[in-house]
Order: sequence, then C-alpha cells, then structure tokens
Amino acid sequence: MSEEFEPNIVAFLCNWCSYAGADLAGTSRMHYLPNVKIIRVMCSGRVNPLFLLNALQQGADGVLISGCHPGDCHYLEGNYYARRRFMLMHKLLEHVGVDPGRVNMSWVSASEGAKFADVVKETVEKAKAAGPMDQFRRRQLNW
Amino acid sequence: MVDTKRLQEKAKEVLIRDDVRRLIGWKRGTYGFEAAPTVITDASQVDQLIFDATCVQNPASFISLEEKKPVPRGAEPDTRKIAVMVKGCDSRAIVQQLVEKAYGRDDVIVLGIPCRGVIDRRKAMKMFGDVTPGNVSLNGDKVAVEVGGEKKEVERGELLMDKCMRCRYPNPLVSDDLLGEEVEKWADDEFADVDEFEKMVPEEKWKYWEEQFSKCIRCYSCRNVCPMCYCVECVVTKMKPQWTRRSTDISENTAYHIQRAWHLAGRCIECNECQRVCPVDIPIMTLNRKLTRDVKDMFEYEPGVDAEAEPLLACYNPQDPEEYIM
Amino acid sequence: MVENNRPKIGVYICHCGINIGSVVDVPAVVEYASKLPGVAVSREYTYMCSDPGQNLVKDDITNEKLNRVIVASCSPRMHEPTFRKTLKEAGLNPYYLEMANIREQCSWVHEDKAKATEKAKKLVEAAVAKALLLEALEEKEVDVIPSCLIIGAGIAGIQAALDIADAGFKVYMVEKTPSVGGRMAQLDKTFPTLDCSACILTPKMVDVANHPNIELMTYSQLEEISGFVGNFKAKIRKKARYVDFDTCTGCGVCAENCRLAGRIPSEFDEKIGMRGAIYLPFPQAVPAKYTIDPQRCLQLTKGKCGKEGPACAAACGPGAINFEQEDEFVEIEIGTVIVSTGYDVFDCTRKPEYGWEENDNVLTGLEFERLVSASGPTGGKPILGRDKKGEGGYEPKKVAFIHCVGSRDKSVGNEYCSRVCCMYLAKQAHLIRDKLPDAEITVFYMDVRAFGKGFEEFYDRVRREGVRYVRGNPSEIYRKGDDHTLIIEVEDTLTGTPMEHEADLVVLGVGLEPRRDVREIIDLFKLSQSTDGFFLEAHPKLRPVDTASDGVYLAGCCQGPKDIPDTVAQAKAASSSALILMASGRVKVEALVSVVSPDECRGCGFCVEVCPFGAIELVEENRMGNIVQVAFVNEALCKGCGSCAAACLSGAIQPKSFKDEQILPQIAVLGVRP
Amino acid sequence: MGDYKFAKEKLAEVLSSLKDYKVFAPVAVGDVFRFLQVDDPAKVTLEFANSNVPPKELMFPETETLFKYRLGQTDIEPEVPDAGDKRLVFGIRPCDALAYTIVDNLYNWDFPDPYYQNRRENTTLVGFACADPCSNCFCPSLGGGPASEKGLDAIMFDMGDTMYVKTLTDKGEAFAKAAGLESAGDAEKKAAEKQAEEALGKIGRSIDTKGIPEHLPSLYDHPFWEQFSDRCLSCGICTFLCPTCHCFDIQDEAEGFDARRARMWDTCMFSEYTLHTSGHNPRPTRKERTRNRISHKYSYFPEKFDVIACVGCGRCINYCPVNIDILDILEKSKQAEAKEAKTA
Repeated sequence: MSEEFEPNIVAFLCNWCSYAGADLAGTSRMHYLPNVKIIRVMCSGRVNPLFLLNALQQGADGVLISGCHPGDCHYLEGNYYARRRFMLMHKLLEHVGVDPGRVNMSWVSASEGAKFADVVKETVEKAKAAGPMDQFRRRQLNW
Repeated sequence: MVDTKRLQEKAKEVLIRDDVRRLIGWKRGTYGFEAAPTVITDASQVDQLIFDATCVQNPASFISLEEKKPVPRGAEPDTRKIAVMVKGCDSRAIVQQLVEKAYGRDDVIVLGIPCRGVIDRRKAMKMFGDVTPGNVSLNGDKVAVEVGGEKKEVERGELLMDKCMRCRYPNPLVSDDLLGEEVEKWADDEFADVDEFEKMVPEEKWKYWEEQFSKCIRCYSCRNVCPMCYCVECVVTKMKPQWTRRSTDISENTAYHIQRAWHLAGRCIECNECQRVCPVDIPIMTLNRKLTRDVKDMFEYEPGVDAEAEPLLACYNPQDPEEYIM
Repeated sequence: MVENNRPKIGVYICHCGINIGSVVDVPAVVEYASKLPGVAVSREYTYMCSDPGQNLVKDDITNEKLNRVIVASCSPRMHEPTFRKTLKEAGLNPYYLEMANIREQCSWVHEDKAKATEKAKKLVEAAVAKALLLEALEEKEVDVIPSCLIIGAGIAGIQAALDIADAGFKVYMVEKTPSVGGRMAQLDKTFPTLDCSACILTPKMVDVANHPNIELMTYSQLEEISGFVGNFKAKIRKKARYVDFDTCTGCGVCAENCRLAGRIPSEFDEKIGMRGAIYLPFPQAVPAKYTIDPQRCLQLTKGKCGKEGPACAAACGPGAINFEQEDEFVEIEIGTVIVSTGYDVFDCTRKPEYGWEENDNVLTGLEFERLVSASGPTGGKPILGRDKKGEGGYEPKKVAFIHCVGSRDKSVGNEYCSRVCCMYLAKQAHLIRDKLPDAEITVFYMDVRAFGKGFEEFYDRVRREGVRYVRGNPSEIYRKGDDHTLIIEVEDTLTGTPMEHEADLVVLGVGLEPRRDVREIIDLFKLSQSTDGFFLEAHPKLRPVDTASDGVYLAGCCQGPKDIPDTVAQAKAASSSALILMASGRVKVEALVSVVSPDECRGCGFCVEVCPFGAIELVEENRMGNIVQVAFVNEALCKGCGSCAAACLSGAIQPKSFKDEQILPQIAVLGVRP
Repeated sequence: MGDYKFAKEKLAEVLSSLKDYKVFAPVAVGDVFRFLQVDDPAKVTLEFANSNVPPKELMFPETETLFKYRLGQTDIEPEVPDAGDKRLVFGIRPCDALAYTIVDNLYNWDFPDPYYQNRRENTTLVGFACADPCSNCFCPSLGGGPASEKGLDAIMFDMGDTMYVKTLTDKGEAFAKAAGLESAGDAEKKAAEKQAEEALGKIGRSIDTKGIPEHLPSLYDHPFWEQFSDRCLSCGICTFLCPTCHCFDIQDEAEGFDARRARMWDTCMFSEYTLHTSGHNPRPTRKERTRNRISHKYSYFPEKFDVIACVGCGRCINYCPVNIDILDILEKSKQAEAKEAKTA
C-alpha cells in the first residue's frame, strides 16, 4: 500500500448510553477518526454476535459493540447478555485466527463523550496494527 | 458390557406398550466399523438391535429429525412416546434438549447404556484397511477386533474415539432404565488439545482453518446430525435475511462454520457426531471444544448435565468476566 | 411488509447552517445519494428542521409520491420525532423515516473534509439500504392513570405535590423519614433574602398533609415498581412507628418520659442535638406524630425497658403506643412518577486533614445551620463545648469559614461545583456577625461565585459588614494546645504568604453529594447517573426534568446541586410534565416492539428467559394439527430492546425497525472498506 | 490408438510439460482427495482409491456465476466462462468418467447448457484404472469396471514403477504427444490387461439392475422406504458426492447494491428442495426424499434417457454417516416388490 492503511470499523451503539455518548462527543467537538461508522440499535443486548462476524465478512477491519455500563442498562439487563455473548464470540473468532484486536466492546455512558473518542482511537489503532481484514472477506472480484 | 438379549427384551417390553410410538437404537451396519442407527416401531423387529463398540451414532439426534406430519382434520396428533437408547455422552443431548424444551421428560423413554467407548472408523481403517470386522469387544484397556478370521488386540487409545479417551460421563445422566452395570469413569478432560491449538499465532490458526474450511462442500451433515440443531428454519439456510450464502467459497464456508459453532456455544454436549460425519474430515469439534472450555472457565457452566439449568446465553451473572471490554 | 409499490426514497441532506456544510461537501453527498437504488429525490437545505425544510419533504411526498424519507442531519435522538411528525402530516407512516447522523457523528468530530464527506456518503447509503426494508408501524395509545407518585418530601417533592394536587390529580407522597420538610426544614435562614426557612416552608408542609388530593406516607419506603408509562404499579412499605398514627395527639409526654430522652443524637439536628428513643424529629414536624426508633428503643431491642416497663406507654394518655405494630404494605397504581430524593452533604471524614471528626468546634455548614437555628439545640445561640446537660460552653471569638469542602476537589472525586456553598457561607458569616458583633470572621475561598439574583449584592453587603475574605484553600486544620483554639494552615494565594490562622470555630462549606442510598432508587427505576453521580436527565438542555424512562421525572437536588428557587422551579417543571400526561389522559406506547414469526419459532424459550420486562411467554400453537409451543409478545410490556432477537437461534423473534434483515444491509454498506 | 508409458518418478515432469492445458489432478489435503487445478505438480498424487469429492465439479462447479448486475440494472449480459480453454483431467477414475457420459444427457436434452458443454468439449480425460477397488465399489453392475474405457480419452495403469498409458481418442493422442510419453510395448499391455482382470475379480459387491427401473414405481407408497428414511439426516453427502447427481439451485446474492445470479449444487435430500412459496412441500418427509433419490437414479432417469444414473462408485455408501446403503435399499426393494406381488 502506498498510503497508510486506513481501517474501516463498524460500530454497534446502544441508543441510550453509547449512541448518546457519541452524540455528546460531537456536541463537545471532540475530534476523532472518521474510520468508525456507527449503526444505532436500541440496546447492546440487541447486537447478535453474528453481526460482528457478518461485518468482518463484509470487509470491516474491526468491529465495536458499545453499551451502557453494567447495571445502567436502560433495559435493565441487555448489556449483561451482550457481555456474555461478546466474550464468547471474541474467543471464537480468535480461535479461527481473527486478530483479537479487531473485535471490541466498550461501556460508554451518555455522559462519556470523551471516553467514546478514546474508544474510537484505541479501536482504530488496534485494527491498524492488525492490518487489512481479508482472511474471509467477501470478495466481489471473485465473482 | 451390555447383554444383547436383555437389551432386546427391554426393547420389546417398551415397544408393546401402546403409549410408545417408536424406538431408536442401533443395528449391525452393512459393512465396515460402524453400526447403523435404527428406528423400529414393532416389537417383532427387536432382534436386529445390538450394542457394542461400533454403536457410535448418537440416537438422540433422531428424536427431532422425525417430521411432524400434518394431521388430517378431525384426527388426533400422535403424541405417543419415543423410546431411545443412549450412551453416557448421548444422554447429555437428552438433558440439553430438555433444558431447551424440545420436548417434555414424559415424551421420551430413555434406555441408558453404560459405555466403555466406541470405535473411530478412521483410526480403524488406517489400522486394518477397508474391511468389515467380525466380533468387536472391549476388555480393560484393550480392544479386541476380529479381522479376516483372526482376532487382533490393540490399545484402547489407538482405536477408540478421542472423545472416549477423555470421557467424563460413561454412564447416562438421564435414564428410565439402565441396561447394564454402571462402569467406572477412567478419564478426565483437561482440554489439552485446545491449549495445544492455542499456542498458534493468529496467522497460523487462520492458515489451518483456511485449508480446512476450503474443503467444505456445505452438505450440512454436521448441522443435521447435531442433536442440538433442530430449529424449524436454520438461519444458515434462511433466505430473508440471508446471513450466509449458499454458494461455497472460503468466505461463506468460514461464516457457516463460525455460525454453527456459535449457535452451539453453551449447548454443545460433545457427542462428536458433527466431526464424525464430515465427508471431508473437517475437525469441527476443535471449534466446539474451544467454546466448551471457555464456557467452563468463564461461566463455570457445562451444558447437558442438569435439566433444570438455565440456558447459558439466556442468563447472566453481574460478575461475569469482561477483560476485553474497554 | 413493504407495500407492492416499489420504494421511492427521498433523501434530504441538511447543511445545519455551517455546522455540517462547512465540513461535509453536501452537494457531493446529494449527488451520490441521487444515484442510489430506489432514490427518487435527493435534495439539500440549510435547515431541514425548519418549516421550509420540512415543507420540502411534505411537498415531495405529495408530488413525487415518495414512500420512504431519509434525512441526513443531526442525531436522530435530536430530531427523529420532528421528522416523524413531518411524514405523518404528509400522510406517510412516520416509521418510513430513516436518519443519517452526519453532524454529531460526522461533521462535528472530523477535521478531514474529504474523509468526512466520504463517511457522510456511506452513512446516507446505509440509511438507504435500511430504508428499502422499512415497514409501516402502528402507534398504539394507552390510558394514563390520573395519579402521581412522588418520592421524597423535601421542598421539591412538596412543591410538585401541591401543584399536581391543586390541578385536581391524585398524589401519593412517599417520605423515608418521619416528617416531611427535608433539608430545607433544617436550614435557619435562606440566602440572599434571609427569610426564615421554617417560616416559609411550614405552611407548605401543612398543606401537603391536609390536601384532599394528597395521600401522605411518611416513614415509608418504595419497595417495588413495575409497569410502564401511564400504568405503573408500586408497592410501598409503611414502616412501623410503634405509635398508633390516629390515636397519637403529638402532645410529647411520651418523649419527656423516655428513659433515653436526650441521649440519642438527633439526625435532624445533624447529631449536635439530642433526642429520645421515641421522638418527633423537630417541633414543626408534619405529621406531628411520634415515632419510636427501633434501633435504640430498649423495649424493642432488649425486649425490656426498666423494671416497670416502658415509661412512654405508661405516660401516653390516649394509649397510642403499640410495640406489636408491624410494617404495612400498600400497593398503588399510578400513571406518573416524580423522583425528588434530594442530596446528602459531603462526608467530612473523607477530608481528615480538616479535623472535623476529632474537634467539636469544626462544624459542617449544615451543623452550623442547626447551631444557629432558633429551633436548634442551643435555641439559636452560637455556643460551643457545652456538656451533656447542656451547661457551660463558650461563644467563639474567632470564626473561620472554608469554601469548597468536597466540591471542585478531584482528590475526593467531586469535580463539580455545589453552587450553594459560596452563598450559604456568606449568609452564615452574616448570621455570626449578627449574633457576635465583636467576633473576628474570616472566609477562606477559591473563588466566590455569586451568580444568582441578588447574590453579588448580598456578598458585597457581607464584606462591608467586616467579614474578611482570604483567597486560599487550607491544607490542614488542627487543635493547638489543650484549649479549643484551632490552627488553620493556609496560604494567601493573592499575596503568596503562608499563614497559621487561629480560630475557635471553623465552619466547613461542605458541598452537595448524591444521597448515599442513591443505588436503591437507581435499581428500582433503572435511572442512569451522570459522571457526578446525580441522576441523569433525558437531555441536558431540552429535557432537563425527564428521565430515560417515560413517565418518570426528576425534581430538585437528586438531579444536581441547586438552591431553593431553582429547586422549586424544577419541581414545578416536573409537576407540569407529569400533568401533561395525566391531563391528556392518553399516551403513545412503544411502536418499536418485537414480533414473533410463529412458523420459525422452536419454542426453546430463550427469549422468555432473556426478556427483562416479562413481555414474552410461550403459548400453544397449532402447526398443521400438531400442538407446539411458540413465543408470544405482550406489546404493552415490550420496550423493543431486542435482547430477545439476539438470543433467538432461528431469528424467529425480531424487534420492529431493528430486524436482522434491516440491520444486515447497513452492515453490508458500512462494512465495505472505502 | 497408441500405447505409452512414463516412469512414475517423472510424474511431475509429465504434468509440467502439459503447458497449453489447464490441468486438474488429484491433490491430497490430509486424507481427503479432490481434483484441483495443478499449480504445483509436486502436490499431485496417484496414491488414492478415489477422490472424496467426484470430479463432476470440474464440469459442474459447486457454485457458478451466471451473470452479475447492479440493483435496478436492466441490460444484463450472461458470461460463459472457460470458453476456449484447453483443460485436462489427469487420473480420473473410470466410474467418474462414465458418470460424465450419463450427465451429458441431461445437459443436452432440451437445449445444450453452455456452461457445462464448454468445459466438456474442451476437456481431455486421462483415466486411471483401479488396481484395488474399494469394498463398496460395484461399477461392473452398471456397465463400468475398474478399467472401463467409457468416456475416456486415455487410460493409465499403475505398473509399479511405471505408468502404462493407453490412448483411446485423438484428444488422448494429443495428450500423449504433449506429455512427450515414450511408447510402450506388448509386455505392459498384457500386464495391464491382467491387472484389469484381477481388479474385476476383487469387486466385492454387486446388484442385478434388471427390472429395477420398471418396478420401483410400483413401490411408490410402500412402507419399506421408511426403514431407511427414518435414520436419514437429510444431509447432502450422498448426492453432493455422487458423480451423476446434477441438481442445482439458482440464487441471487447481493453485495450492498451489486448482485450476481449464481447456480449452486442442490440436493433432493434437503427439505427446502421442493418447498413451495406457499409453505406446501410435496415431499414433506424424508421418506419421499429418500424414495426420490433412489427412484430418480434407477427409474426416472433411465425412463427418460435410457441409462441408470449411477456408476457404482460407492461414495454414497462410504460416506453416509448413518449407513443408508443404496445396494441394501435396492435389494430390499426387490423383496418388497415380491411381497407386493404375492399380496396382489
């Protein structure tokens, strides 16, 4: 690659904490990298871990789930389920050789705009380190 | 071991009951080192039933394979019981199916069989070639096999399934009738194979799986034989939305295998059928065992041992580990 | 399902003045969007949320027959409701709207214009991908039970209760302590007007007790709350007072006769005053009913009080005392809830260097309020060091006030300003000056924040009264020798001179903190906290009294430090918010609920286990003559979180508008590396 | 045609000399054999009984793009791949070559399928006679045999150190020339014939197919199918690994807004195979599906094309995880029929 590799990150944010946190980062004009693209879901508990797999398959170089801090879920328990599922999917993907740095989760509350910016930074850095995800990327060219 | 006569009598006893629809067990295969699973509905068929070290298949898989046929108007659905013979490992499938409300405890009659291990077809053919053995018997740490008239004795480990060499449940965990003396557990599972695999760096791991998954022809045998896979419509073959494409390439094949493994997280009861049936030798259990090990370590959870347990991913503990979470 | 007519999508990119336009190349995004499948119209506008902006959409819906609308602008959390309304007014189902957040999550956070534009394009494309599969949803309404539960009877709760009750709606008021009044009742005077706190509060306290629409439950606690906006069910524990509520006349003979009279530190007096095991928190307490402290009462703890049995019972004429009394439980149904649980003052043991624990002449601001209050232990005389009988003691000659104790202080984890300390210390300085004309009064401050109405003037007046303000933040306070003189180690940061300042009374300007027992409420209502630990409002600017849970509102210091006027104002805001719901009598319930496709359901019940709201159950389904179990969703209880969908192995249960088939296309678009 | 030979150790050389061919040959991954395009001749092995996956995939790939399009696009051009390439399959077993000749019927029946035909016409088949048939081989019962030449352009015999190559067509000759094989004499020829005879003798299983095509239909509703179908997993092993099974599904696959239409292996053993949009399924249970697999091979196909769609390679028997044995079924079908006859 001539220019530096810019990883593409797909993030799933819960509406009540993390998405609001991301909005706060915006309102407070905290600059972060444009590599992260956000998909809004109502709760981190909604995130089917297969979404992560699917994103990687589509060619995302990294994925991120973010939800309310444990105990603060707007829906009481969603993030607890999300945590269990994530931990296992993380292990599973690691086992087939996906760089663990690509698969991320974070707790970001509605008041943690700054933390969201940091999370993005870290996620992008890890994905950069892991390099382009083309292990099992869907390759249109092959068609 | 189990006395065939007793097994057949028990089967007859069950089949003549008018609240029993069918019985699932094993019969002699037409060739080679594996028995054939068999479903019989009539007491007159019991003499085909056997149990020995060739009875590798998991009969619990066949409970949910039976289609629910449309019931003609006015007619009553057939709700008679299914009788099923299970080894220790097979019985965990029954337990987990009960956890997941696949059917009620009263819908099945479980005939438990204490088991000392079953033969791995692949190992056997490497050792004896493409032949059909005569009598096969287990005594102590040895397996005796009759091949071409002569009796050969080999170390248990060389011939039995790997799962048997780390079997923690040789005796059924659920059964209405135990057809034979309980046997003593001879092994434990340290997941050494998982640890070994994990020594690899990501690149090596992927290189390994890339080769394995490329072989997959997506016959879905591994899914269909799995006693835990009985969704009405499997997400893998679903069209709306299409999670995985039917087309075969490394991307879709990988996605399929990860999905399959994921859906067994906290549910796999390690009967090893998925790996046994694979026509292209994909080491499918390597994925399942990784999860089984981690589920045990992270959540102190083991599926298929307690019918009262909550499903792993339908419950949580506020203190669950979260070391990778930012 | 998508109607037979093929999707006709209108895409509208907002400049938001220069907020988006200055970073994102809006025309380029419009151009890009216009080429996407299904897109019939692609436009830009300065302010989409403005009337002309919305009309643009409406006109296109009518003229171009659009059946999907995408607005790329600010966060959907901001304007989704606005544009849903727009669609509705144009006769299109509001759920055919999809928004792309290109302001908060794009133009405001990215500097690289080219990349920001690329991202904006992708976000719009993803929105289109999803819009193609959006479904029309039906908005349901339910009745609102015309009653309100108010938790905490401080000035905030009292004000809210009176407003709602006056509007003619039922109020259930739950207060933990034996009396209403809260913190305000503990105060002596209020700044800057120096009204007597009690004098302005007590009438309201009495009104609350007597109001026909208010059911007051003091010495009571919320145990459980369930249900949803408009239809909550609450369970309240009325703790046993061991005094029959109706019989007690409040005469007080019992307290005089209590064997422990004057031996138990009084919470109301911040423990610088004493009470008995049976007590009235303070003279003006409402209701004027006595309560026995079960932790201290000899009869209740030891099962025996003196030889001849409990003196209180003997002394009580009406015979109101009843040691057999037990907690009662009341279950009520309400439509709205106001949380006004107030605050605790900073716990000075977390700042040991100020010697509050060991020195009885180092007081917190609140202790000082009691000291100088006419209803306080010393009848309002600033006397310290009295013995048990209340004899002796001395009047302080040198009084020092310390600002920002437990506020604006990272070392104790409180970065925020408590907003009231500057002024209450000024007020207290004035009160001392009033009572002890010759005393030397010094105030140590970091800044003086006199921002409110009449504050600066008051601060000025206090300084003119000969109160010395020294800019410095003491490092240590300790006792010198064995008399009660205290040394304050402090540096005058204006002159840069370190000094050892002497004082015989130090008042710590303690800040306001979330109540120690805040967790109880959080667990009951699932409220979230902001970083300072106070309850988080739904929106810092636009929904300051709402919470994330519909029908639950915040009032007073439980949401953040406030002075009395602000608290009252917020209480009125909260009460009117609750009134809006109750007056209209109807409320929309979540349209984004989960749906089950029974043919795909295998009846494993994972969703049932996962659902936090008990909204899913397994029911019998006839599948071609065979009876099978399948999941069923109670839409009134479902909140659309979608946890069920992630737990379902076959994808048979899906939350509307966030279905797998609606999210996967977004992933497909966003996943592809630019 | 001609007789040739080459030293086994020269295998790699022979293969690499076939420059103007796309060469496909058996490659081993662990114990699994499959015909892959040869990138490195060293990987090719001839030490195999038969490939797990039949070389039918070389003519009829598991997945094949028919054409690509973008959502909303109307002017679409199908693309026919491999037109004009010269391809060569090296080491194909006689049964699998015979299978091609059977499947040809299907792909030329109402109209020639260009995707399949192109490959067939451009491909040279260099067969490899079986010296050691598997225990479940029954090719002779279906007109084939360990050294059958049907459908082949050349056939090789393993003579220990050398391979004896007998060319059967011009294509075969062309291969021999291109590979620069030295010519062989009578000795090799004789030895080969002897080996073929011995191999034939080693075949352990067989079926007399006489009458089966006519009689299977009479068993349409016979319960005997259930003793097999009751343990069927509804998986695709028997059909995917069958050299004559040729069913495919056609699906559209979207990537964002770009899509392709592709055809991919399908099997009558999957329950979705005959599932109607209405939800109705004319083959609702495994009984109908098992019946269909056998009947299609042994009755419907011969009825239409006058040849049984089975070559006796034994794969469906070898790989079926639940021991559904086609020979067992066929034998039982005869008895079942007999019974019917009596009762009738």
